Amino acid sequence: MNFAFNDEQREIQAGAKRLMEETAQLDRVLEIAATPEGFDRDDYAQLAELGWTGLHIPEQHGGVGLTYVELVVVLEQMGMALYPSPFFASICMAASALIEGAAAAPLSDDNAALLAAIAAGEKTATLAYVEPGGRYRPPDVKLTARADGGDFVLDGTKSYVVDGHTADAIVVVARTGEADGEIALFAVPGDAPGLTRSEAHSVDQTRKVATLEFNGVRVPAAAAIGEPGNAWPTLNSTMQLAGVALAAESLGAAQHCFDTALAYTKDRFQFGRPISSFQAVKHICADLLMAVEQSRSATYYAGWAAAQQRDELPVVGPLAKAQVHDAFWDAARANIQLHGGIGFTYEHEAHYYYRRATAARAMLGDGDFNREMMLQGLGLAPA
Amino acid sequence: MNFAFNDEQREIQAGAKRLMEETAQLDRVLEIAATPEGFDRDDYAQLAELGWTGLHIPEQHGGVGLTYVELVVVLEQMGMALYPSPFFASICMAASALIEGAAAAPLSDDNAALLAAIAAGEKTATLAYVEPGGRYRPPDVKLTARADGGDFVLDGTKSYVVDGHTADAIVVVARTGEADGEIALFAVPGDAPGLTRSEAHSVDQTRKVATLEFNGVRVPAAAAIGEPGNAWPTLNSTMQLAGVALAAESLGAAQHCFDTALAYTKDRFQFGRPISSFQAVKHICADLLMAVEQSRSATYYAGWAAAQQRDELPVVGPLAKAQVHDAFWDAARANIQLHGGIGFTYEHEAHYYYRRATAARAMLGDGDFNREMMLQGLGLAPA
Amino acid sequence: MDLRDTPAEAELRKELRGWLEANWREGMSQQEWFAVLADSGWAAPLWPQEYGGRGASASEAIIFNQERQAIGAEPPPRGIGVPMAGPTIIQHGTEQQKQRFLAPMLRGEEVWCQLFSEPGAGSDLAAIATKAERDGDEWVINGQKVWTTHAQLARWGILMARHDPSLPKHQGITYFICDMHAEGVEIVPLKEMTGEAIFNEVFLSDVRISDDLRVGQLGEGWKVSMTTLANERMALGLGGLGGTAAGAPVDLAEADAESSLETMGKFIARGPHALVELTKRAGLAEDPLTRQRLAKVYTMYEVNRFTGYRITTALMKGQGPGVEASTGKLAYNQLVRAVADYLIHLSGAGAIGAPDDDKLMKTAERLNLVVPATSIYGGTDQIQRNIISERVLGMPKEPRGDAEIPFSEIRKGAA
Amino acid sequence: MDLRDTPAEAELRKELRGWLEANWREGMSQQEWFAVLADSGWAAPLWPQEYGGRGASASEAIIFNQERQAIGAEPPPRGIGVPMAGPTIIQHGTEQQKQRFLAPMLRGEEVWCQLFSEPGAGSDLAAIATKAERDGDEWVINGQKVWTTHAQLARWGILMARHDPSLPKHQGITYFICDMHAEGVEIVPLKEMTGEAIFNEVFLSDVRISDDLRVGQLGEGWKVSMTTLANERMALGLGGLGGTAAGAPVDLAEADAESSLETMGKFIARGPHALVELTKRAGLAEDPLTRQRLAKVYTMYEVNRFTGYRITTALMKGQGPGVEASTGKLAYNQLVRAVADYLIHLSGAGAIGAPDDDKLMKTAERLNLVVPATSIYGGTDQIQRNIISERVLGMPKEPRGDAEIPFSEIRKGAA
Repeated sequence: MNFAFNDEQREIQAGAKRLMEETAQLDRVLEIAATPEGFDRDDYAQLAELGWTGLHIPEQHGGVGLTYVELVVVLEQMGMALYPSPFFASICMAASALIEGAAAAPLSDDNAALLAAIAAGEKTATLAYVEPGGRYRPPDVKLTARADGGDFVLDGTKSYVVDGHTADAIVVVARTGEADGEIALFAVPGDAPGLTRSEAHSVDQTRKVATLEFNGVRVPAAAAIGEPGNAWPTLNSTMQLAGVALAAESLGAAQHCFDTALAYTKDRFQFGRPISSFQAVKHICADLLMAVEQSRSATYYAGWAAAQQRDELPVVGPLAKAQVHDAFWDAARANIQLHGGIGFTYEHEAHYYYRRATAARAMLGDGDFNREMMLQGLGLAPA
Repeated sequence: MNFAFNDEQREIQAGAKRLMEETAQLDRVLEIAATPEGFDRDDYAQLAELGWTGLHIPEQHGGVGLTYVELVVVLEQMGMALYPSPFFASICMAASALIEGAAAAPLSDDNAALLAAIAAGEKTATLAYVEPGGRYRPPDVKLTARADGGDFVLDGTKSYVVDGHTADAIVVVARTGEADGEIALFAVPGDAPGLTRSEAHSVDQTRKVATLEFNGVRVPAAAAIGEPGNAWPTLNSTMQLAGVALAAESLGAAQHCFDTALAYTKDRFQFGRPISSFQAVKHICADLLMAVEQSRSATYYAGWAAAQQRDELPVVGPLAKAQVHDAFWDAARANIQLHGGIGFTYEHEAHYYYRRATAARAMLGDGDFNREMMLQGLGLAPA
Repeated sequence: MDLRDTPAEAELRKELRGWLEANWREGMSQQEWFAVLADSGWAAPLWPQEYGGRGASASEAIIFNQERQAIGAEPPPRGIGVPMAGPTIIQHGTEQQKQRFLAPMLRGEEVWCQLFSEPGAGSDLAAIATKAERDGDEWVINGQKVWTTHAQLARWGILMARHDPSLPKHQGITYFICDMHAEGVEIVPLKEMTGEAIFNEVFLSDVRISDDLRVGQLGEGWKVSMTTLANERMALGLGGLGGTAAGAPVDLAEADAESSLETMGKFIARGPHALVELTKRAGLAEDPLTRQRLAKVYTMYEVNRFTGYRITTALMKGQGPGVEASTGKLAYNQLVRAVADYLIHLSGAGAIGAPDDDKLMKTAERLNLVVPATSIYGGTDQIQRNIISERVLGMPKEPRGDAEIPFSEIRKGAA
Repeated sequence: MDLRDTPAEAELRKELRGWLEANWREGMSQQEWFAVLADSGWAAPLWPQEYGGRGASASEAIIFNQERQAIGAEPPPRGIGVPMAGPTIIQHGTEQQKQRFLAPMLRGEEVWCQLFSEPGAGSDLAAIATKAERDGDEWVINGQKVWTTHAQLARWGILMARHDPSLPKHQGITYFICDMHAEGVEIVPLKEMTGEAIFNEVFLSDVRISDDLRVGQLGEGWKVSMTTLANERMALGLGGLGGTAAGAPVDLAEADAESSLETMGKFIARGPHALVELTKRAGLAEDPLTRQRLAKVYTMYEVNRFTGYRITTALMKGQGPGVEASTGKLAYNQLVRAVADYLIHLSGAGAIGAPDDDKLMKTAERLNLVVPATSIYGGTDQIQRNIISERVLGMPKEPRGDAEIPFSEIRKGAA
């Protein structure tokens, strides 16, 4: 038994840490995040060169064929730096949807080519699920896919599509019938006629989201991932995998908040003592350590389940999503509080992490939602 | 506006404090609680002499005709001392049921006589609602009242009937039909044929509860309080009033826990300092002060609503029940924790308060239940 | 115990309502209204008449305020002048200072700001390092202040400065009134995490202050500042205890308020009914988890309201507020955090980024970004708990090494 | 990262399973089994062979333990001997002490108890006042100890006593092995709030201890005790990290366990699946509020399990446990509190008093009465947070006035 990273994983970790030190210092992160695209294409090409865009994608689909554990390793470092990149959207949402879909029904040539292009970092993609005012539940999918000849015609709106304004392809969640589970996934080109994309406001300034309007967007049947009308299981496992990925990012961000706060308490003197010598501060830090370390355990285990222990994923995926985001939230809040006034200024980095914590907690469903999903994963059906 | 006690109320408060000092020191409380009856009949006679058994009972029913506020004043002092007495059961549950019932339909002569006897302290009574494994919701009332000639025949079991093994009369909640609301209240003599009563185990050693078995207990129609089959509103407002009374007792108990803990932290030295000088201890105490004072505000306001502002009672009654018992629970826990090892011994008084907190929190429904009731009181119907 | 008016109160209420209806009219300018209030003494009813107050009882002041709100008349000049600087000058200032400063303060003609906090003196306010050096009849001030509200608008500032660093920290401080138009006063807006700049940094470079503008004796600055801060805590604590207008229409106009702090204050002032209404609109009124959350926040509002009645009662009786008032700021912070979290809950995925046209989500977003400030400004939650435990509960101060040595020898770390 | 056995581990597991199946049989007496374990070195696999251990790797020890549990064989002698007193004697004892005490400890022939805490020395363990006065080759011990488990069964106790009150508190302490059968040792059961007497008070009146039974040098008692306490914290922390037998039958036999502490340990060891099962039985599996509570407790169990894998991995690699292990006791306490609260929730009105025939409610009641102890014994939660912040996070100790003055001059308050 070895619940620690192996040599290869540690090497990837060291590489990711190095890359973040070189390319993701906060001022550069903010500069990139302020551009219309919200990421740097050369940086993304570098990720592809390192093989990270194909890390968990099977070799037959053009990937490196490693596991979700390696992905978790990279994501944790990215989250620590609030690294602005379509990596999460493209690799951890869209590619996962294609891989999961391939398990349900063979990928069409177009979709296989898309997955290979994602793996190679040549294209970026994303997943469009939630809709205005909606939540991550089957009845909230209102965007319709109407069969028309051999094609499907899509109508509706998607919100908070991560990096959706720049993605070369959108995996869109659509409804094919009235019943809750009548769901389909289609891969739609970003420049499809009838698709209007606009960057939307996000409280998180280091991750872009977009609103996508589908007005009679026509896609061939070959755009479907899995079986149209029956793609709920594919979407479900994609969401579980995406939850683990987001947890990994947020674990890194939470760790960063904690480390920063702890260091500051040792430097900051009040009443002639470092504030780290006050019990109130010490006890907050001890509790944060526990929360962050528990989050680490949950995330790594969920990564392992995603890689090797798939029957546990429906439980530990949502578990990790909920646990880590509670801890990240606490750490981001405490980071500001322990900094005092300076932590509330715009110039200080603390608020960028708090913003990320706010958005990441809501993204893919909040704690209540993920805990409910976890119980359903345990086989406990709701009323 | 005067949200403070008036002179008369302060006098009652001082009297109650004095009586508790004289008759309710902890060793005597435990002695009395260990007797089979669980209370001292001379003590109870003294309450009657002071007029407290009739405090909030209208003069036309033999009471003193004061308000719920005066009752709250007395109960707070009783709770502080864990005073063992059928006062809560008889005055705050049974008498309230009769008074509330009288508002729905005139009391029968028997019931009017019972209420007068309760007011005079000549008889004790109680309310029997919850059943084995049940909760405080309409469908959980399974004890049946079958009309038979002019009589009703009662069959079923009641649990956790406060001072039910000694009460001269039992106000019992019974079901007259299948629908949720088809509920009746009957005043049943404690020695009615077919009624078997036995003291039941309670974690709270200073308040007795009993299990009551009704096997074909026959009562005349005149035993009914309010209109049989239509007594849900009477039961509902009785429960709200009882909740305020229990909150008042528990407020006193919570205050006592806090005071005791605070005093101990000033006496106990560790690391060459009183432990009250440690921030961890100070901050726990500051938070407890806030919780206890907020509970005081809620309880007093609920008492005022019970007395004068009846339209707010369905909201602030359950609000006070939930708020105070959360605070009492925290205070009872913290009291043990701040005492350290000694607080965990049987000889120390802390556990008696913790036991009371455990039982009182569950009695009349827990926090979740009362918060739900509160929303219904606000007119927000559940799904 | 009776929350209704006594006959005397009802009489007074009628009279004051009459006065208000006669003197206030919709559409009058703020300046006009302030003048009416100042002339009548209602701008600061509790102040002595000789300084422009009414010498009124607390009871009168409270009823006046209730009636003023009831008819929708604007409050007297806010900011730190009347509530904080004024009482300090009345208690510690010279007669000359009272004559010079109080009247324009009451009329809102001169705005005041507070020059206390410094980068190195936050929780530990007595650690201020701004220097005051004597030069004849004047003082020369050098240093940096932060978290100053309304610095640009202010004509005067109340200032704590260190006149002697060789004295123990609390003893070397003197309290001044600083002319914000004086040479050497530089005001730099301080952008907060909300993206707004409610606060300012104030740089003081060789600013000259006449000794006439010293408040209290040399070295009494800490003691004088206690008056200011006690009034501040009271104001912050009472802020959350306003009447709750159950059933008031919920149009969420506060989402458009100029600053997030204002948004917060206005939203909280609506009371818990607004949350009930918004829960219905979000379609979550039947969701059991939402109901529990709602009930918990509702309870916080209500216990604060009830506690407010206890405090008001004490004030109306002319007593100081009791222990229940000491936790006011902590309770308010707890409430606003819970409200922000609840609105985030109602927003669902909308918490990622509030659409401009959704005022509920917009309010949620603004509150969420501003609440971290509440547990910091005016003394962190940790400092509040220290104050409560030491001053109210009589728990001993922690042993400390900085109180009795010269200020200059105390260890100082990061700003 | 791979939670499955490596080929070498699988091989070892097979071998150890074989040994266990050959050596353990259902129905053998505890004494026989302890002898087998001691003879083979498996009673304390990590100890050196010369002292009766196996000198095994952590990996071997862990796999042995897993396989032992899997076939249902009893554990080696528990109590404080093997886990706490043994390692302390091995690290700090004389050769003579090792030869005398370790073998019977491993065979379970001699039970050990711990004589550390005193009424005036709880969180502040170094405040012990029990006196050790030298008399020739002997020491004369006088004082009172509390919270001693198994004192009646114990043949030996590890004892901290003060040999010189004129020295600063940490320097005047010496560590002894105390003969529990010696004259002057009086054991009084201490009734706890559960109504049981798991612990004892031990009164020591002129108890004579030969200087041979001193562990470590004069004045080194505090240092020696650190070895004991580090082993205790490890044991308490790891206690909650056992394997979770998902799907194990839930018969709630632990409601009948002798002590509430045992009830707690056994119930927690069943893992979260038991809660799922009980939720169904209580008819609350579809209640949304219950579901959220359940999911939260379930999560606590699972994160502890996952953290356990991290610790096990570190131990199997022969590394010391990392930071994740330091919060083990705090996490365990958090878990048991949550479990007790959850069972109370499931009990409904049954929390008023569990009927004798309802094992769920009975378990709830026992757990509820014993959980307040968990955040006190072995160091309160507050002390745990101090230890974590100071030793793991490198945060400075608080300034203190008691560490450098003679023990006799330190202020002492209520016991």
